[in-house]
Amino acid sequence: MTNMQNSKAGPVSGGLGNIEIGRLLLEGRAFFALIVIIAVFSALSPNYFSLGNFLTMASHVAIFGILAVGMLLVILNGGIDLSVGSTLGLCGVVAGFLMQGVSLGGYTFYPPVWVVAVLTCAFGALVGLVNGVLVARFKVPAFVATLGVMYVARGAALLITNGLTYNNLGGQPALGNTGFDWLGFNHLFGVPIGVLVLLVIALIANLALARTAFGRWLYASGGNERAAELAGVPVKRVQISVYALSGLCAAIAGLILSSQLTSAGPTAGLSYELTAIAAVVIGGAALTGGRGTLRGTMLGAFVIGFLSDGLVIVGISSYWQTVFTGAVIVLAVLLNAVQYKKRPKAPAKTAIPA
Amino acid sequence: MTNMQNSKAGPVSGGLGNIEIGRLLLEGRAFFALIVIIAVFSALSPNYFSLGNFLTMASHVAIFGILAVGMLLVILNGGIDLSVGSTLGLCGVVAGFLMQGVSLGGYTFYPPVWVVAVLTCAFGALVGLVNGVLVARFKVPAFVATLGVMYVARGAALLITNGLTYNNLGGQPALGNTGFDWLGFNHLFGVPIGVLVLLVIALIANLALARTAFGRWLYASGGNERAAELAGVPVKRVQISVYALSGLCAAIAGLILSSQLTSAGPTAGLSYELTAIAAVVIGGAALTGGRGTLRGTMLGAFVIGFLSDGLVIVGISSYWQTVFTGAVIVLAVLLNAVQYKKRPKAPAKTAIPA
Amino acid sequence: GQAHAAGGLMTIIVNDPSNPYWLAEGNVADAEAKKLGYTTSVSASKGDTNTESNLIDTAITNHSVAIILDPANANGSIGAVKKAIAANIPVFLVNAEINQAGLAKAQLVSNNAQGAALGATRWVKVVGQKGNYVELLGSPSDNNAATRSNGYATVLNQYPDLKKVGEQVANWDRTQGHDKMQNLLQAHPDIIGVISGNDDMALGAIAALKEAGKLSSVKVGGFDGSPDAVEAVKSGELQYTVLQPVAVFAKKAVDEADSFLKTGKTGAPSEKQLFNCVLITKANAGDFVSPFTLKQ
Amino acid sequence: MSDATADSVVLEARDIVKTYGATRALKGVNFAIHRGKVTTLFGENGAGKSTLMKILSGVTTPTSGEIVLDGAPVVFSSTVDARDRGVSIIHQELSLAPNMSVRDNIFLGREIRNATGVDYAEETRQTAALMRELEEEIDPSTLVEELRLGQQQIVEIARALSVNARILIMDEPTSALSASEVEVLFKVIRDLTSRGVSIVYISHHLEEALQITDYAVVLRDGAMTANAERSEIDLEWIVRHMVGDHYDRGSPPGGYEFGDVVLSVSGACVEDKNKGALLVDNLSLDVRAGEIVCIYGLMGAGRTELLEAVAGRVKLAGGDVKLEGRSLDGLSIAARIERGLVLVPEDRQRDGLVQTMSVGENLTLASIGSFVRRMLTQPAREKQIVQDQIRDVHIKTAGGRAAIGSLSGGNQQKVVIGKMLATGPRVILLDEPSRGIDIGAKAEVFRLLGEKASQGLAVVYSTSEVQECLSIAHRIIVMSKGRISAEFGPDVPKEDIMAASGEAVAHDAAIH
Ligand SMILES: Nc1ncnc2c1ncn2[C@@H]1O[C@H](COP(=O)(O)OP(=O)(O)OP(=O)(O)O)[C@@H](O)[C@H]1O
Ligand SMILES: Nc1ncnc2c1ncn2[C@@H]1O[C@H](COP(=O)(O)OP(=O)(O)OP(=O)(O)O)[C@@H](O)[C@H]1O
Ligand SMILES: [Mg+2]
Ligand SMILES: [Mg+2]
Repeated sequence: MTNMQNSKAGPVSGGLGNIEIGRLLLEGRAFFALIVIIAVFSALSPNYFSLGNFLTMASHVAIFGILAVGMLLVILNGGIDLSVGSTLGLCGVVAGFLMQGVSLGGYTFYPPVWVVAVLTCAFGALVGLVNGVLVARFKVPAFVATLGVMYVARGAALLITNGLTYNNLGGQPALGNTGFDWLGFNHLFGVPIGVLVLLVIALIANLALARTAFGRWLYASGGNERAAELAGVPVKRVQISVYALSGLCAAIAGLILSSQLTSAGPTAGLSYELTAIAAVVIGGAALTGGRGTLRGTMLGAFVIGFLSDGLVIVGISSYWQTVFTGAVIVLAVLLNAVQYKKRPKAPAKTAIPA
Repeated sequence: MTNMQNSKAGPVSGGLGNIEIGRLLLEGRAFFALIVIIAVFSALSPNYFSLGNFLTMASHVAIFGILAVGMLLVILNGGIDLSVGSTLGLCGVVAGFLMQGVSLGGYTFYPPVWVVAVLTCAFGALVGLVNGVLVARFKVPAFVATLGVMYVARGAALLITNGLTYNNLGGQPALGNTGFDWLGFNHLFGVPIGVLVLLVIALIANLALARTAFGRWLYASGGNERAAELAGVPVKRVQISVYALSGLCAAIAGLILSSQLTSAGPTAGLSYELTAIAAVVIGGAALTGGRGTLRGTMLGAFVIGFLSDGLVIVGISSYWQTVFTGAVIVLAVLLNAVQYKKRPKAPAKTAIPA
Repeated sequence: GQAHAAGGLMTIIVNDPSNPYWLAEGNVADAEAKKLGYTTSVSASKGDTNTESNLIDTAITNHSVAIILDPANANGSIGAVKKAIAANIPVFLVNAEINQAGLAKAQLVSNNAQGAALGATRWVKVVGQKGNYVELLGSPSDNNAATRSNGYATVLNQYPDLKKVGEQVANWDRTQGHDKMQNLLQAHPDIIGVISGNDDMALGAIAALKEAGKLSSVKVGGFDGSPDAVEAVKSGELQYTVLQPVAVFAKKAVDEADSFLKTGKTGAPSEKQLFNCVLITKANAGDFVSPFTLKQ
Repeated sequence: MSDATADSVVLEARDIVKTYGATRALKGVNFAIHRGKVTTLFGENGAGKSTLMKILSGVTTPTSGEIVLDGAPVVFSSTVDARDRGVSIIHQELSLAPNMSVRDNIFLGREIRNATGVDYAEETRQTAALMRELEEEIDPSTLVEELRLGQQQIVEIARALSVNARILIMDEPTSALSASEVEVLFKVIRDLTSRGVSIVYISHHLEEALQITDYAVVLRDGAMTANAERSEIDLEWIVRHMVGDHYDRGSPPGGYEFGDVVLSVSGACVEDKNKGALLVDNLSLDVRAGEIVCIYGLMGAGRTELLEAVAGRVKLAGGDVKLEGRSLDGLSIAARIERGLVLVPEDRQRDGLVQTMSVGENLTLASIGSFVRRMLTQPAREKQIVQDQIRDVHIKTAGGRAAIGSLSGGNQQKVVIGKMLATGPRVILLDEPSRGIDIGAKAEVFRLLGEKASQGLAVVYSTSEVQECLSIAHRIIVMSKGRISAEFGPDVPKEDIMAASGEAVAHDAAIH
C-alpha cells in the first residue's frame, strides 16, 4: 500500500507492492496504538483475544469504517462531511420505508431487496450530491453545508417515520422481498458480511486512490486546488464526486446497520460523523487536505472500535469510556504531530522561497 | 460597530460610531434574515411580536450567544472549538459541586456564590487552556484537540456527578451561599440578567477586537500566522488565549444555564458547540480565520434563537424545527457566499510571484 | 474482574446512566445480581440501537449467562434480542417493551397507562376542573411518551372545561423543558397547569415558572419519581410525581433470571409483567429509603 | 576587507554556519554591513542569501558563529529583539495579513497606544505619510488583499521604513515592482543612506541592483566567494563569481523555418470583474509553430489576463481563440490541454505546484491519461515518463519520489514547465517564468524552450525584463493597458521596447 504522509514518495512507484514492515512499525503510530490496545485488553480479559471476538469487533468497526472511507475521500479533498451520521439514519429509514411496500395508484408494490438496496444507495449518493453541489458550485464552506444537511436529513428521517422505528425488515416470502437480513446476519467463510463489505469497499477505494486518475486528481485538488485546475484536473467534478461517494458509503453503512438490527430508526447514526472523522484523523490524514491514506484510516477505525469494545469487555464504566475515547483521539494525533515535528517543515502552501 | 468583512475600512475610524444603515440593510444578510424571521413569525402568531417574548427569546439566545462570542475568537484565529458544549456542562457541574460544600480536613466549607462563580470561570478557562496548549504547543489540529477534550470533559462531568444532577443550587442563608439563582432569575430594568451578561461580554469582546492590540493580533494571526509572527505578534500566546477565553465563555454560559434551571446536570450543553459555530458562520465569519465580526456573530445567534423559538411558538413540530434549522444555516451562508462572489477574488494568503 | 464466580457473568444493559432513573435501575440490578453470586457487567446503550447491539455482542463474547436489558427501542431492539437468544443467552427485559412476544424470557415494565391515569387524576384534583393547560411531551421516538400522553388524555378529556392550549416536545430534557415552557408562557400566559411526561421536563418548567413569578398560579405534575422531583414535591414546587417502581422490577428481573438459570422457569405467570406505579405526594414523599425505593 | 573600511562596519556576521537537517545552507560566512552604504548580496537560488539575512534579523538563529553589532557580540532572540536594536527586514516572501488594512499591517506588532487602546488616527496619519514618501496612492484603510502584488510589496517596504531602523535588509524588494516604482524605491534608499542608514540589498535583477550598489558580496553554495567595492566590479564580475561560468546572454534559436499559424487570438477582450473595465482590449495575435513570441509589458498591462483567457481560466468577454484553426470557445482548461495548449502560470507556488505531492506526481499531473490503461495507472510507464522529464528538463533532484519542497526555486519552476511539456503540447504559454530564479536557471529555461521551439513548439512568453526578450524572442510584442502598443523583431534596441511600454527609460547603468 502507499504511504503518502509517512514517506516522501507517495504513490509514484505505483502501488500495492511495497509494504515495508519496518517503516510500518516505526512510523505507523496508529498501527502501534492498535497493537498496544490489543495487548492491553488481551491481558485484562481472557475473552478479548479470540478469533470470534475479533470478528465481532470487526463487524462493529464495519459500520463506521465504511463511513470513514467516504470521510477520507472528503478530507483528502480538503473538505469535511458532518452529514454522514444523519444520512446513514435517513438511508436506513428510506430502506425501511421501501420494505414496507410502496403504494402506487391503489396498488402496493413490494420491491425485491436488491432493488431496495440499489435505490437506497442511489438516495444516499443523492444526499451527498447535494452537499457536493453546495460546496463546489455555491462555495458554501464544507463544514456549514454539511452541518445544514445534517440537520435537514435528520429532520427528514424523523418526518418519514414520525419518530417511530421500522420493524420487520425481514420481508415475506409471499411478497418476494425476503433477504434483507442477509447483510447483517450472514457469514461468508465465517466472516460477517458487513466486514466483507468493508473489505471490498476499502480495497476498491485503495485502488482508486493509488492507481486511478481519479485518485491522483483527488490528492492534487486537495493539495492545491488552483494548481490542479490549471493542470487540467476537473476539480469541481472531483469535489462533487467525493461528497456523493461519502453519501453512498453512508447509505451502505445504513443498509448494513438496519440489516444487523433488522429495524430502521430515524435516530440511527447520531454523531457517527465524529467517530468517522476521528478514525480518519487518527489514521494520519490532514484536515487541510491532500495527505492521508486508506490504510491509515482503516487502522484508525480499528483503533477506535477495538478500544471501545475492549473497554466494554473488561467492564469499564461508560463514563470512563467517554474519557478514554477522547484521550485516545488526542494522544494518537499527538503522536502523529510529534512524528511530523522531526521532519523538515514543509513549506507553507503558498509561501515562496523563490 | 465595526464591520470588518463588509467594509474596506475595518476599525479605521476607530470603532463604535459608523453604523451605516444602508450598508447594513444591503450587505448584512444575517440582519436581513433576522428581519424576515421576525416579520414572518409576527404575522403567524400574535404572541411573537411583544417585548416580553423578545426578552424571553433573548434570554435563550444568551446561552449560546455567549458561547458564540468565544467561538468567534477561536474561529477568527483559524481554529475551531468543539468542546464548548461539554465545557459548559462540566462547569455547571463544578459549580454545583462547589455549592454542595467542599470537604477539607473534616470540615465542610460552603464557599459564597461569588467564589463559586470565580472558581468555575477559572476552571472553564483552564479547560480552554488545555485546548490552547494542545493546539498551539503540540500542533494538534484544533478540530481533533477540541474533539478529544469534548469527550474527556463530558466523561469528567458524568464521573463527578455519577450521572446525577445537582439540585438545590439556591444555597442556604445559614451557610451564607445564597444568590446563585440571581444570574438566571433576576432582571435589571426588566431585562433578564443573562441577556445583560451577554451584552456586557459582547461589548467587551467588540472593544477588544476593534480597539486593542490583542484584537489586531488576533485578526492578523488568523489571516497570516507567519506574517504575524514575523511582525512580532506573540501568535502562540494569542492562540492559547482565544481557547482559554472560549473556555471562560463556556463557563459563564454554564453558570447562567444552571442558574436558570437551579440545577446542574452532566449532560447540559450537548451539541451546543454546533449551534455556536452555526451562529458565527451565519454571522459571516470565515472558518479559515481572520474574517468575521462580533456584530455578525450576534446577528447569527439571534437568527438561530429567534427562528427556533418562533417555530415553537407557532407550534411547528419538532421534526420540522430540525429541518428548518438546517435549511436556514445553509441559506444564510449561501447568501453570504453569493455576496462574496461579487467581490474580486482574493489572492491567496502569502502569495507573491517573486 | 471477569473471573467466573459460581453464578457466572450477568450482563446488565441500561439506557443511559446519566439519568438517575436508569442509574438506579442499573445499580439495583447490579446489587441484586452480586448478592445472588453473579459477577456483573453494567453498560449503557444511550438509546442507540447500534450501541445496544454491540453491547449484546460483547455479552456473547464474554459468555454471559443472562442479559438484563432495558431495550433502547421497541422495534429497534428486537434484532439485538434475537442475536442473544441465538447465542443461547436468556434475555430479561426491564422498563421498556419490545414489540414482539416470545423472544425474551420476561418483560418487566411499569404500568405507564395506569401511572398516567393516576397522575392525571391527581393533577385534576390539584388544578381544578376548569381552565387552560399545557403539556410537555417526551421524545416521540419513545413509546412511553405516547403511552403517558394518551393516559393523561383519557382522564383529562372527561373534563370539558379543561382545555389543552399547547403542547411541546421537550425530549425528556430539563433545559428544553425550561426553554419550551418559557415559549408556551409567551403564547398562553393564562394557563393554570402543566402536565409533564417526566420529572426532568417538569423541573425545567418549574424553573421557568419561578423565573416568571407564576409558580404559585400554575401547578405542575411530573412522572418518574426521581430524587430531584421528590425533593420538589416535598418543597411544594411540584404537586406530585408518579413513581415508576424501577427498583422493584429491576430487582425482580434479576431474581427471575436467577430462577430461570437454576430451574428453567422464571417463576412468573407470564412473559409480560406490569408493575403498578405509585403516586408520590407531600404525604408520602418522606418515605424514600433510596432513590426510587419507597419504605415497604 | 581593508582596514580603512573596517571602522565603518555596523553589523558583522562571523563564521556563520546554518544547517537544516542534512542541508548546510551556510558554511561559515563572514559578512559586513557598512554604515550609510548599500551592500548588495548576489547569488544563485539556494545560495543562502535569505538564510543569512534571516539570521541577521533575528528570524532564525545560526547553528554556530556570531553576530557583532557596533563591535560587540549580540544574540537576536527574535525579530522583535532585532527590531528593537535597529535591524529591520523586508522579507522575500510577502508577509502581510491579506484580511487587514494597510495601516493595520504596517503597525502590526508595534501598535501606537493611547488611553483608549490603539491610536488608530495617529497610525493612519503615519501610514499616509509613508505612502506619500513612496509616491504610491494607497489609502491606509484599503485591505491588503485588494492591492495588486506590487502595491503589497510597497506596503511591505513601508513597514520596514516605518521602523526607523539603522540597518535595513531588503530581500528581493522589487520582484513585483514596476520600473517607476523601483526608481522611487532607489530614491528612498539613497535618501536613507545619506542619513546614515545601512542597507543590505538582494536582487536577481543584477543590472538594476548595480545602480545602487556600494559594496557587492557574492554568495555561492553557502560560502562567500567574492566581495568588492562598486568601483571594482561590473556585471561580468558578478556573474563569474556567482556561477563560475562565462555569462552568455543567449540569443533566439535559429536555423529553421516557422510552421503554420497554430495559435490565433482575434479581438480578445477580458473584463475586470469589479470595475467592468477591459483588462485586455480587443487584442489579436498569431503565433506560428516554432516561433517564440515575447510579450513585454509593465505590471498591470494585462498580460496575465490575456494568457489566462487563452488557457481557459478566465472567460473572454469578446473575441475568439483558435488552435490550429479550431475555435476553443467554451472548452475547459482540461480540454485545451488535450488539444495541445498549456499554460505555465505566473505564480508557481499558488498555481503551479501541489506541495503535498512528490516531484514525480507533479510532473505527471497534467498527463495522467498517457499512462492509464483500463482505468488503472501503469507505474512502470509513469516512472519512465518521470525519468524522461527529469532528464529532458534537467531537474536537479534526488529523484521522482523527492518532496517538491526539497527543490530550489529554479528547479521547482522547471518541474512546472516539465509538467506541461509532458502533455506534448503544440503551444506553450509561459507567464513570467523567470521571476525569482537565478541567471543559471534562467539560461537553462531558455535553452529548453529554444530546443522545443526548434522542434515545432509555439512559445508565448511574458516577461517584465527587456533583456529576456532580446535573449530568446523571435518576435517581441509590447503590451500596454490591454492592447498591443508595438511589435518588434529580435534586433531592436532596448530603449524602443521600453518606450513602447509607456515606461520612462531607466537610467542607463552603463553596464555595457
Ligand atoms: N526552513 C528550511 N528548512 C530546510 N532547508 C532550508 C530552509 N530554509 C532554507 N533552506 C535551504 O537552505 C538553502 C539556502 O536557502 P536560501 O533561501 O537562503 O536561498 P537564497 O539564496 O535566498 O535563494 P533564492 O535566491 O532562491 O531566494 C537552500 O538549499 C534551501 O533549500
Ligand atoms: N487580484 C486582483 N485584484 C484587483 N485588480 C487586479 C487583480 N489582478 C490584476 N488586477 C488588475 O488587473 C490589471 C491587469 O493585471 P494583470 O495581472 O493581467 O497584468 P500583467 O501585465 O500580467 O501584470 P503583472 O506583472 O502584475 O502580472 C491591472 O490593472 C491589475 O491591477
Ligand atoms: Mg532568498
Ligand atoms: Mg502578470
